[in-house]
Amino acid sequence: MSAWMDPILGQWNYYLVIALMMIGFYAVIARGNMVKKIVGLNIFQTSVFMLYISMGKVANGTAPILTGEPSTVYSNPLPHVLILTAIVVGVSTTAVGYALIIRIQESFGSIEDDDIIAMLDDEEAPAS
Amino acid sequence: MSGFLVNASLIALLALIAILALRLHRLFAVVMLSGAFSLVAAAQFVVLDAVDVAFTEAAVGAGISTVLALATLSLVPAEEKPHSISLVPAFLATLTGLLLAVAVTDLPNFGDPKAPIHNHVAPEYIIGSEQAIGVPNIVTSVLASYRSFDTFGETLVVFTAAIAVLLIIGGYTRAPRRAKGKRKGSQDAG
Amino acid sequence: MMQHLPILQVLLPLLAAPFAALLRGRELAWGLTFLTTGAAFLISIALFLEQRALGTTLVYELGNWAAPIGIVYVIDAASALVLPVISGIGFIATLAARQLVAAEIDRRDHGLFYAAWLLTIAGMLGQVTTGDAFNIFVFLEISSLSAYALVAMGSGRDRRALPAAFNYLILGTVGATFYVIGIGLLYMLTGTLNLADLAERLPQVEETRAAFTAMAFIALGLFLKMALFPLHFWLVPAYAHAPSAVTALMASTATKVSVYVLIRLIFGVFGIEFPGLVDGVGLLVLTLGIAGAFVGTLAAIVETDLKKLFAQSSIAQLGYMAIGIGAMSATGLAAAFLHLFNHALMKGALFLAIGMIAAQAGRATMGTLQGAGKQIPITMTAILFGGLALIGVPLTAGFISKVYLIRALLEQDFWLLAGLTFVSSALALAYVWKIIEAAWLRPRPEGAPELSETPSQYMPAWIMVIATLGFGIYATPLVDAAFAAAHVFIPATVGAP
Amino acid sequence: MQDDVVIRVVAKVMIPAVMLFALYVQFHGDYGPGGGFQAGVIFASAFVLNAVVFGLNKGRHVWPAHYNLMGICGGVLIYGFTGVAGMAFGENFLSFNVLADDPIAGQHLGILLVEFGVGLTVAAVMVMLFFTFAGRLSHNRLLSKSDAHERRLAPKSSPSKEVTK
Repeated sequence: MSAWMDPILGQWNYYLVIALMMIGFYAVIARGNMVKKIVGLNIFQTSVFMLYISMGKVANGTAPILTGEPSTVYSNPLPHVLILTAIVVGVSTTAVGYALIIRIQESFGSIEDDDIIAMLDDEEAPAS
Repeated sequence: MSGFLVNASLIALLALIAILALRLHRLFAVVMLSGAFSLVAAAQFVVLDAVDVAFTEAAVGAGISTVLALATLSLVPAEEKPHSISLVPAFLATLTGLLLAVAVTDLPNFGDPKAPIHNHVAPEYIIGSEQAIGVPNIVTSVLASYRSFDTFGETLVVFTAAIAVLLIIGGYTRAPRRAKGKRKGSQDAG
Repeated sequence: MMQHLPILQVLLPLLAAPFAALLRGRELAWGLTFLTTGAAFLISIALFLEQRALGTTLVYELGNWAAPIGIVYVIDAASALVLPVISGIGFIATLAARQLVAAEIDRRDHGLFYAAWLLTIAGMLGQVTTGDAFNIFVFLEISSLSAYALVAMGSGRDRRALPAAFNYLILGTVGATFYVIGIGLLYMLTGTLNLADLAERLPQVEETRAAFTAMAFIALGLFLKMALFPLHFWLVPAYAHAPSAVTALMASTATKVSVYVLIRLIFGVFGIEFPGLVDGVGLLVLTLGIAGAFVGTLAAIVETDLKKLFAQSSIAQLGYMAIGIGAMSATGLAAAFLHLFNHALMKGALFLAIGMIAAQAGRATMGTLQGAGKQIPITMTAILFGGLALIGVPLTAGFISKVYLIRALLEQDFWLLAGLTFVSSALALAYVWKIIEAAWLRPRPEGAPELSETPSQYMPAWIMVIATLGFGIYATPLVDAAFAAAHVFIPATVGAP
Repeated sequence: MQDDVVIRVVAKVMIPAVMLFALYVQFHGDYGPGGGFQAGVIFASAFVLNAVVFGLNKGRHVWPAHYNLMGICGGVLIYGFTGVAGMAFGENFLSFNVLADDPIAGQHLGILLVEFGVGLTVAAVMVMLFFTFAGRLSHNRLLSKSDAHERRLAPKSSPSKEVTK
């Protein structure tokens, strides 16, 4: 790998991850279907995980499991630990999100933002 | 070089999956693509030496999340209403991405062994894992000993999610089952 | 035992939660919650007194691993001031919850409900105490996930609680993810997650765009979590449709914790010297704060549902805290801490009193209140005092925080902002007057539900009212503590009181 | 699905193998990739597979719901009280060095215990999530007779139908 390519190659990894993040983030904040929002959240969060894991990589390194060889270069274990925690947090949020979607479908008969906002507006109107 | 090619093609595949998931209206396909996204992400994590993370991502993202999503899908409409691209969210997402892209130029290069994160705290974990903990898997020793409190928090997050799901879909507090008179009654009792 | 106090106040509610979940009977689950939150409150007061007496920072190393390697708990003047607010409100809200929860939640769910209740309180206490940036995220998620479930429990009377909880979940998670991105960038630049260590190593890289972006992401994520205008839209439905006890707990604590975390990261990690902080973020936060104060107050004036009215007023009050932060001075920060403390008390009092009305009448609107001044005079007087404190009438705690807020603005010659702060506070009189008019000047309409009050119903609200009045009349110790907290982040030489 | 002999036989062979693998992942986490969380998920997947192949009610029979809540709470408490044990020996919360005579042995014991706590909670939570979500399914379709899982696919024709199978 030639020296002048290093920065471009290295940074490309991050740029691609950022592009993924944008796709996921758009899916979350665009008004639409609730299941899709949760999927968007999943994509958004997984790309953030990728950002963390990318930063932990050391060139020519190996997985952080001690080999006994003193010369071994290990990748950084700390981002891995953080992301393990974050993945668990992510799936917990997903589970709660789906549970809420099921209840919303049962009570409103729809999981589209637009429909529900329209129904809520109707409910608010006579009250005030 | 080959590492870069593998990496870049995996991320390109991920981008393709993500865009497809965004574009399709059949929720079943969207959920399946989401599972595929996690699976490819897990492959990428292996390339980046994060074997523990890859293991978890595959089990959770492609496994549990997909199972829960499928259970949900059988209760909700199968198709989403078509939406045109909403401009404000697209603008916000682009802005966020640009902000990050600007930041990235200042960051240490990918894989650079001289980066601060590889030289400040992490070396102590690598040494300590052998000498103070005696566990070959450094991730395990950081996870369960050095940052054990984070993992305690993680367990509690899972516990919280369980409580939350039990309350939301396994609970008894429902509007239709409660008559108005009954509510009054329980008030008097309390 | 004393040295374990920092962890015990978080650990007790955390370990009580599984027991509460296993307890099906409501009296037992409530009793356990009551004892645990009470113990946490006592511990946090002990920590506050100990910290004030010693004047130093108490550090508790979890797992006996020292700072940058392990996770530490840190009790300094700032966290020592915020902890009793959260655990105290948690305790008094638990006291009130006995009746409110019995009225609104099915009895079979009480064990799980109180487990979630304990987790949300413990999560908030953990965020305040921890000295580790990533640990904040973990505890943020514990308190948020349980809060989503607690809000959704409002669906027992009002299905609108469900979409409110869902939107809260989506935006809360986006906020948390932004925070994680920001922390990731910081970690990449410095190689550490410990807040004190970060503050030490950040000056070497503070000129980089990455450091500024990290601050932007952390601030954005926390703006979303603290419901700063214009990222406040999730708050009103979530508070309005949640069960009354949950509204009382969250309105006085949840957003405050995010305000505290914002202060801790912006001032404690980046520091007042950080390039672009005073001119960029400071002005932005000031503008958003004053805009939020007006938007919230005006929206509250036209609102008729009482929970929504006071949720809108929370937006305005968070705006005042943001103004205190945006002033970027020790006095401003002290004002933010004072307002954080006082607003928790007054909103707690208001939502507990309103909750008692809502539990009886099904909902609390201006219509429900008509003529209520004669039927439930003691509860209504609590609401009246809470409202007066929101305006900032002298002899209430609200007055003290407004005085210091305006003083902070005048110190920096922000005359226009000081004037606007005064005007928006005075505008709050409009909605408080609407309540007075409905409750005391209108006759009770025919056929309106009978309202009653017993000491056990109005006592929790009155405890907070008395605290509001007490801190309004004798404010010196609180003001001293607030300045001590502010000086943790901005040294005393910059704008002493 | 329980009519399909191939699936039933394969499942019968797979389930113990999956459980064994979960135990391997749980206790081999010190040496290779894996640990409590991953093991918990894998262990739970064995129960999920059992419920999917042999029906929800039989699945419930294998692991009753009240065990679940005990498992969920028990894991958290094991983790918490392992930490408290450190306090009892005069050190800070989650300090494992003092759990045995030798600090390294103490660390090993502590890691083993907390990983077990994580694994227990995660396995119980995952099983609970599956049963709660799937239970909602049968509840909603008002199917209370023999096999909820098989019949839940019948009433409404939707694209998701093929796959849940």
